[in-house]
Amino acid sequence: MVNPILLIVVPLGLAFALPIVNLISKKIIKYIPVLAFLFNLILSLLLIPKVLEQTIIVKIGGFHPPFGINLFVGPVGILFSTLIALAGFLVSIYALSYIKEGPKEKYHILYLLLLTGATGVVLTGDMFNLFVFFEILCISSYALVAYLGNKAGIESSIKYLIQGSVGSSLLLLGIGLLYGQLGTLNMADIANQINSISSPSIFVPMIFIITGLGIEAAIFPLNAWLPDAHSSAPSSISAILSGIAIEVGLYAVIRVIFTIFNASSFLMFFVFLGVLTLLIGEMSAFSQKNIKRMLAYSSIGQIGLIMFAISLNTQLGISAGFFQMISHTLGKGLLFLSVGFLIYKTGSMKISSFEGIGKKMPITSLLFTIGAFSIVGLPPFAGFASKFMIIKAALTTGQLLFTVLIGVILLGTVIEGAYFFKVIQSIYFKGTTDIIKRDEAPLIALISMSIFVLLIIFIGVYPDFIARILNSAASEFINRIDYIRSVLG
Amino acid sequence: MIIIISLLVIIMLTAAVSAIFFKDLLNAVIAACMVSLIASVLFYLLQAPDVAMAEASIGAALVAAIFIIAISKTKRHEE
Amino acid sequence: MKKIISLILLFIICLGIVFCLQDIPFGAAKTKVGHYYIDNGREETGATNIVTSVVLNYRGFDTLGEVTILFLAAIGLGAVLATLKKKGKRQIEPASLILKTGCRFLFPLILLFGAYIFIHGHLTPGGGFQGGAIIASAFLLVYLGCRERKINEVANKITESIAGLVFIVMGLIGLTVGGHYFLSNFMPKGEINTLFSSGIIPIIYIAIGFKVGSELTGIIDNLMEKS
Amino acid sequence: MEFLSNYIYYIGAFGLIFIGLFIILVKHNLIKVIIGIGILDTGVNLFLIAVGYISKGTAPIFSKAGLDANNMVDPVPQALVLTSIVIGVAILALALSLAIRLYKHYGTLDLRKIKEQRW
Repeated sequence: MVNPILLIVVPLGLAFALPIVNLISKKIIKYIPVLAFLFNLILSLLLIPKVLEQTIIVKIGGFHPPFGINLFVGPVGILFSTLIALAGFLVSIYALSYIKEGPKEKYHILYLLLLTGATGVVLTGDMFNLFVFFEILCISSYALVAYLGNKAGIESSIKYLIQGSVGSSLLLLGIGLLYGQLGTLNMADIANQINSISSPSIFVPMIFIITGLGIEAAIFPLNAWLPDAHSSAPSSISAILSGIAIEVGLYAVIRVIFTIFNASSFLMFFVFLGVLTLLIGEMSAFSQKNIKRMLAYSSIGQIGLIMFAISLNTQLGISAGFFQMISHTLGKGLLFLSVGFLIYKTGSMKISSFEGIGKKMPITSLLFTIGAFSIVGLPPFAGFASKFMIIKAALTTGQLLFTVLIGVILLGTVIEGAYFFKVIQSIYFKGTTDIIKRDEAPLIALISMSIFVLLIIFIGVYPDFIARILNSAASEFINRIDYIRSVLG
Repeated sequence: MIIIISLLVIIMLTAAVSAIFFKDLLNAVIAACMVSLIASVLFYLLQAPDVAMAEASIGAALVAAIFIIAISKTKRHEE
Repeated sequence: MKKIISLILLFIICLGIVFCLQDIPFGAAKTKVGHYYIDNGREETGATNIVTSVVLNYRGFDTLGEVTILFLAAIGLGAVLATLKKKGKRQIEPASLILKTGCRFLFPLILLFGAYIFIHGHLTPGGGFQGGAIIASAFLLVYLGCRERKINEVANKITESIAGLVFIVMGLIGLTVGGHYFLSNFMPKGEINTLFSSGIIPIIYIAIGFKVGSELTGIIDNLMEKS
Repeated sequence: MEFLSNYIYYIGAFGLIFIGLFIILVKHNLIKVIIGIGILDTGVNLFLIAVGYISKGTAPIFSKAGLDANNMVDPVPQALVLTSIVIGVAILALALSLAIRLYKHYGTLDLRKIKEQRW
């Protein structure tokens, strides 16, 4: 009996059980997230072939949609849940050796719930349920950003909390306006009836919902919280926030635009917003002296790139966007994880303090370099394949505008290359030339990071391996009629 | 009936506005709790007794307690 | 300057809402989903309080998320305050006899009222959240009145975890027996409008009552003692 | 009078939303900002309940015989608001604990003076 509901319920149950486990033994709690996400990973991989044949609709409580809540496990949902489980599994292995201070059992509970919330957001088929899982995602990130308890962490957490809670209030207001007009909360049912009401009065709830979700997705004017929050969280959490949380936010935004509101005219605006987000992110990253802030701004740039690809509104464009999300999760996850130990050993986040660390920690530095190459888009890593696919998608549309914008995106990539090269230069080619005693990161962390590297290279060399699921995911967004029909029957 | 409701709404909005202007945070918290309390009366008038109970017990009572604890741990006056 | 810009921004938002509100007349007939719940709620779930049947049965998954959020807040608050350096022990003035006796008298009564509220959640207004909040306010009274008393943190944590697990296990039992749906109401519905009716609803609401009560108590305890 | 009976709840709800957003945008004191978040939440909740109301309706509880099912208010917004209230209290509690920590670090709650990171 393989039921997709277990993807959400098992981590949730383990999180509820963790306080009791902590009373029994303090040593085993850190292995529970590993187990939970190993389970999720296996379950997701088992579900992929089934889902590619036919989407699974899980009716919770046995009530038919729109009267009960349903989970919609389509190609997109299973793609994201696999990605979340994979990143969660690897990062929780890394955290075995990384998290040594603070209230550890609380860290593990919050970590489990953060990823449970993310899984819930990508699988749910109900608007209010989306809001609830979104809140789980947001509140656990607020708490985790403040986990270290230093000045910067508390301050960025407050900043994030204020903006995030305004966003969630706007989201709820939008859902309320939508419910008042249509009388239903099921996404498919809303999508089915959306054409029956006049466009001006649908525009207001749409703006509220997109603004609310966009704060988590860090779309350009709404991303003031991101660099602080991502740079002051523990590095394992930064990897999850950059690799999973903002992409889940972006997923929610595009789900709302494509499936629910069918606002393809709105996408033109999103193309420009995406390019603007890209440029601003990359340019701010270039001027940073703090390595984690630099990586955080680079995430903003990547989100802009993904937005651009998806807003092309073609089969190839959307699948390229999803591909870029996968390569960003792997690449940025690897970068943050390796930087975590670089910072731990040097005791500083300044890029200048990394001079000569390439000799002290050769393996970790090599892993960082591979991650940077993948994000910049050098072959044979995953970033190259995904960026190449985006450029191909933009060129096949044949519109002059997109061709021009590709030039802008390449400019962004050049800036990206410049600042990553600056860091790599100071790691390898600066500092003393004496032979220093090696002081590597713990073995278990190196193993988890190496798996990231293997995946990056594997996907970079064989992009066809995931082509099928990317294609079905793109068609799920394009054929919204199929979505409605498969839910409402 | 409508006059009573209008009066309640006016008092509620006045309390909310006065929460902006009080320099003493304790007063501002009391004003915010008055907003919650009147909102719970309005919920009851809108035929939502479940929500009215939740708002009165959670929104007005416990939130006030948490706020007052927090103010006692920090500073009472806004500068 | 900032005030003027924010006022202009807010007026634009309000204008948009007012525009939208023309399509949502106040007091108009209810919508199809709500109508379905009122018409079929009693037969399908066995609860006379339709709000309860929506909260725990039709939209039970939301409630699971909601309980999780409160749990999350309690844990997150603990994590935020845990690394705080404590300033020695605070001097606690012993409370006067009248206050102590009053607390002792009121405490069980408030607990009983909270329990009444969540046990009768499927029949009358109220339920786990309201009852749990009332229970937490009883503990708040103890904190304020008899200040030298402390709650047992371990017992609080165990109650919280077990109550959460009961919710999940009830859902998983529904997955294995009955209709093979998570959180399906697999128990006999009983006679409508009696205490022992409507299947899993009272059990889950009792679990929620305990969970909310212990979580809110934990929040208050953390705020009072740890900082 | 008719205008009042049609719109008074909406006026209340959006008044609260307006005031809440105004406090969040303009005020510098952190506790005030958190109060603003609370008021904003209350406003959204009031709006949701007002959406579900029908004129001269009764509460959706079959507490005694002879209640007309056609004359009951919509139970769905009430269920949503129950959830929303609890989420609101969770956010407020977390925000206040952060405020206590912030005060311990900086000795002030004025957001203008807290500039470790760039705001």
